[in-house]
Amino acid sequence: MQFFGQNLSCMRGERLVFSGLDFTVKPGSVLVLSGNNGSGKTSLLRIMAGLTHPIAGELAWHDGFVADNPERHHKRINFVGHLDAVKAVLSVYENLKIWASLNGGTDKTISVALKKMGLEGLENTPGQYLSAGQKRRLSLARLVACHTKLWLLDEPTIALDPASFNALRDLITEHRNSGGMTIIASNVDLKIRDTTELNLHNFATISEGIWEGVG
Amino acid sequence: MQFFGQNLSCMRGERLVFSGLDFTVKPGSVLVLSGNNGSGKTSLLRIMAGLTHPIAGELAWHDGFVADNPERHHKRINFVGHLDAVKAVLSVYENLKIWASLNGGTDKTISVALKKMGLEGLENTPGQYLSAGQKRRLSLARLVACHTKLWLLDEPTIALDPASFNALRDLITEHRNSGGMTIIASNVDLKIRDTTELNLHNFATISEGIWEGVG
Amino acid sequence: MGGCRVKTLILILRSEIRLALHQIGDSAIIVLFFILAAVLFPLGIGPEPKLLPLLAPGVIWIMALLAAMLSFERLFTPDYEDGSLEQFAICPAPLEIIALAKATAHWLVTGLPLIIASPLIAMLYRLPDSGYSVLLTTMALGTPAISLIGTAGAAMILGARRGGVLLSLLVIPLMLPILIFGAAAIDATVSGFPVGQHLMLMGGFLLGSLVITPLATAAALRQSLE
Amino acid sequence: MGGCRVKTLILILRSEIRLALHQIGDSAIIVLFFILAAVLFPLGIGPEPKLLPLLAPGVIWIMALLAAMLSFERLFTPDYEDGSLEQFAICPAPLEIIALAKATAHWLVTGLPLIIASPLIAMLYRLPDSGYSVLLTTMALGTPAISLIGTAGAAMILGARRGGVLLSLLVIPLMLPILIFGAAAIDATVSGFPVGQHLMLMGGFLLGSLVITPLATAAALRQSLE
Amino acid sequence: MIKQYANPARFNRLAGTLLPWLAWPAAFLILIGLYFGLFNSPPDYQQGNTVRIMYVHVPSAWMALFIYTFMAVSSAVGLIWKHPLAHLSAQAAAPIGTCFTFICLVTGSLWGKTMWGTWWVWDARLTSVLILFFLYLGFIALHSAFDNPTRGERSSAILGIIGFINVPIIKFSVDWWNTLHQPASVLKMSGPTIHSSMLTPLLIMAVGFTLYFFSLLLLRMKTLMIRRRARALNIAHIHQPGAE
Ligand code: HEM
Ligand SMILES: Nc1ncnc2c1ncn2[C@@H]1O[C@H](COP(=O)(O)OP(=O)(O)OP(=O)(O)O)[C@@H](O)[C@H]1O
Ligand SMILES: Nc1ncnc2c1ncn2[C@@H]1O[C@H](COP(=O)(O)OP(=O)(O)OP(=O)(O)O)[C@@H](O)[C@H]1O
Ligand SMILES: [Mg+2]
Ligand SMILES: [Mg+2]
Repeated sequence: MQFFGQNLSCMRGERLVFSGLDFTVKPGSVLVLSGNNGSGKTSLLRIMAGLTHPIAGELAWHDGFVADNPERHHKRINFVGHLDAVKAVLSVYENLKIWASLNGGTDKTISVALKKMGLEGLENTPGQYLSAGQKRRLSLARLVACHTKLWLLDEPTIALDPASFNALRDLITEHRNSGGMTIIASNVDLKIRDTTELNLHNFATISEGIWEGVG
Repeated sequence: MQFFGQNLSCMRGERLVFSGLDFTVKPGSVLVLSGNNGSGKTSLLRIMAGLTHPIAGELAWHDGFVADNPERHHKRINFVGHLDAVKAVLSVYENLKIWASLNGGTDKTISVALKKMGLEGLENTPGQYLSAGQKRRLSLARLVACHTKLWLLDEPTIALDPASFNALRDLITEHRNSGGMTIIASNVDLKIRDTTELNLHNFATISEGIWEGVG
Repeated sequence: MGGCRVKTLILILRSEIRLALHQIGDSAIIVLFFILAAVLFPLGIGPEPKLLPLLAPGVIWIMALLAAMLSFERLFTPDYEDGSLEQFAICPAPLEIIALAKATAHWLVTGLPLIIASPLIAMLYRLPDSGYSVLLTTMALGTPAISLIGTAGAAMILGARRGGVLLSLLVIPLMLPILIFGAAAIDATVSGFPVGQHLMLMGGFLLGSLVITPLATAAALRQSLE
Repeated sequence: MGGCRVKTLILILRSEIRLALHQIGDSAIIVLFFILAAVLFPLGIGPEPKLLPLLAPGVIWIMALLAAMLSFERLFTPDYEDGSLEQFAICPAPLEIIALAKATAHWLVTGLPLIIASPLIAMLYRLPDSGYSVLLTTMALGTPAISLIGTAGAAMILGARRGGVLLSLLVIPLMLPILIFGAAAIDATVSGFPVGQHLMLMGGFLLGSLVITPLATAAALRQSLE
Repeated sequence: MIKQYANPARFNRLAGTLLPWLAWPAAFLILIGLYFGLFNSPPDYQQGNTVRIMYVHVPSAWMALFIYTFMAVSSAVGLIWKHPLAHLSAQAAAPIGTCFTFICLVTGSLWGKTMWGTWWVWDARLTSVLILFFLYLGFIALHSAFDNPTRGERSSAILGIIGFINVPIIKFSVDWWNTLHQPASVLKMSGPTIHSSMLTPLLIMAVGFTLYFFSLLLLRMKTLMIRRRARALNIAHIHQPGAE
């Protein structure tokens, strides 16, 4: 089992952000995407999630291309982006329940998730009453509530206090120990051992994009 | 010249978040607000900016209460919150220009600001093409574009890459050296020397609020 | 596979309806708006008792359209802005199902109350008794189509940030047939003409939108996340 | 001090207009709805040539009012959601000025196109020639008041779950006098009666809203940030 | 003094004590008023027995205006002094005012059908009362449209204050415009111009309605306060800091 990308190129707006990028993640490994602001970490992560499409290159699992079977890919991933997907009127429990039930989570995994992210006691609190860090924790709780092979995390530590930061680190360690894969875009050092780094800076291209040479 | 608060209490929804809080900032000092997620850092910062009102207590400058002359207070502060106030269709330059011209900034301070936050070359890029960190830098550029006495920063390092992180630190150091005051709510260690810490945990209260004893 | 999709549909529908129930007052607001807007005509035109019944079909249909238009804006924007849309896009259920669930929920919250309120307005305008059954039938055929088309439009508006503002101009013209046939059918029945053809056209239109719009909506949603 | 405020007003106005020009499609929707709804109306009634001129004043005013409703929702929400509103609230210029600038920009982008489109609809409805000048005068007096009141309403619903429909429910009752006098003035002039009193009432209403609504808008904006 | 009773718990107790002293007299006065109005007062020389609608129509019209005024004042107090009880009283009064306005509209229509031969005319008085009705509904709708109760009450308070403009318009519409509706004969500067055999039951009804309003108001405020407390208790534990 492995997840890899070959010769990926990404275009945002009219600009070529990176090109010729390859990567591979194996069970138990943690891949950290680094690079300056604007180097394309978020873009790459969204490509991996299947939200955006690369203008060139392919994403694949050991058993086939993502493009050929996007539903299978979606069953295997969990994505925590900048936005928390927390509904103001629904309670913490109800919020988690929506995503868990769509992705095959159960009541049991939900309660484990709430516990691991320190949200017990807040189950019945409406989303609107949460602080920035509490929302983020709820968003991270999805990782536990619906179990998947591959986690895609975009700056997951934003707004977390030190205790939750450690909780997240433990979560990732546990995930990798059970053979899960993790890809993290972060500017903050997560203090996880044995990570592979992918510096997007190395794939940056200065290009005028497809309109090059026109006019 | 100093800015201080006395006996501040804050209520969010129906809950008393903190009470009896005092603080003082003097020229050249940096006050760091710390505390767990949900302890009220953001709430306190918004009170200081005059966006929210405390249910008890007073904010004041050496020369009078904030409540008596809010416009003077607004002339003295700069607030960078969670939201970046970046308009998708306006260019980086135009975005900065709006806030600068409303707060007495000039074309010159704008270009200095863009330079300090590493945004040169992006002047004509529309806001929608910016990455998370670039948006944040644009939002921080306001600090330089319009010069004020007091900076209020809510988790300013979110999404910044190491280079910008350093740029921000230099900015704050420069600001304090020229007699400015800074108040920062952050869960991340900013590595600035000689800061005063205010842990909101110490002012936490469990209270039923005003409806106690009804029914 | 099919069974699994129906399950997803029901899941999302349930969560949408739960959200709507938290906001049950919203349906009441739509009905109130509908009535308020209908009251405008006698105010503007002068309440000539002979004129009002003539206006009834047109007014009811325009107001239903407008009430719906006003509610589409909020259909996907909250999901888009809070990140729920991303999560929908990467959950194993296809976006088409989610689009269909959204349209159904919208119809339950907006279309159904409009249908229920329409006889009231017809009464205010003194629509002849013979018109009521056709009024209800056309509303029942027309409002789901409005919800479906509007859902597609709402999804396109999300992507419009990327430059395609004009797309949203398409929605109104697309709904035009509903309005024309809906009003014409009521008119016809009141004047004693047969309405079968009108109703069949409306039914066909509804079926057509049921097939096409979920695809269009899903495509637009996907596009909005790129 | 005063000069400084005028400068602020102009500054914000300029940036608002620049933003509006980037999103010119939004005003197009409003004018399109105005025209479509007005065109559609005769379809619902059957185009009896005698009836149409009678309806003209009322229909023009009602459709203008309703079309404006489509535009208020987006007046402050983007600023609210991207944090610009916070920045406006803490910049040294008072929020009242910002409210006024927003209303002015809204009028330029929405009210003005509606005024320009109104003779077109009057022509469709065969409004007698004598009515046009009064039509334009009432539109010129009424649309700014609509913009002002709508701005206040838009500020009140920031953060509410239901946008446009709720907003309309709040502001239409407050705008009814405009509709009533606007339509009555055109009616009167076509029938050969004097219209001075109607126009004066409309002018008074405009002045009143010019004084009150910026205060209300600013208050509502301030508390939306709490 | 005001501060003292504006404490929710104390106010709650006070309301409990006051309630029976308001509710019973209200019921009593309304019964008496109805008896006098319906059986023991002269028929009008013009209108005959239909005039008896007046004993419900007029007091409910007054209440509609009075309650809106009450709401606007409460809203202003709430916004200026930020006292939650003021907002609460506006919130509690709104549905009651809506009902009285509705009764005024319905009885007016019934009366209009017999007197003017039509349920409804678009004259200034009638239209402005209809606007009042929509303003009440708008107030309630706005209040409940927010997830955050504080936002809801402040926003609707602003609407309540703006909408107050309509109250004098209703009151003086009969003088300012040529309307079909009857001008004031009781509440006017020069004193009432109505015979005492009609005036007395009218006033009894008016006092009865007022007391009825205040008892309902207190009752609703008590309920709302308890609901608020339940919510407050529900979220009081949010502060239990999470992951440590
Ligand atoms: C739906 C229709 C009607 C509405 C909305 C309405 C509304 C009102 C209102 C708001 C008042 C209180 C005015 C004040 O305090 O000065 C009032 C009073 C009154 N109305 Fe009506 N009314 C309606 C129909 C009628 C009709 C048909 C009649 C009888 C012909 C009538 C007779 C009166 C009388 C006698 C008063 C008392 C005036 C006074 O003595 O102060 N109303 N109405
Ligand atoms: N809009 C709101 N309505 C009601 N309560 C709120 C609201 N926002 C926050 N709260 C509550 O107020 C408390 C303080 O929130 P605040 O956002 O100030 O915390 P914080 O210290 O900034 O936390 P974080 O580190 O997560 O950003 C939290 O417990 C939260 O539940
Ligand atoms: N919606 C968009 N449209 C067009 N271009 C975009 C868009 N979003 C980002 N870009 C551009 O693509 C590049 C990569 O952006 P991306 O968000 O992937 O960077 P990032 O590495 O995540 O940066 P950060 O550390 O700031 O989050 C940036 O240079 C940015 O200007
Ligand atoms: Mg990023
Ligand atoms: Mg915070």
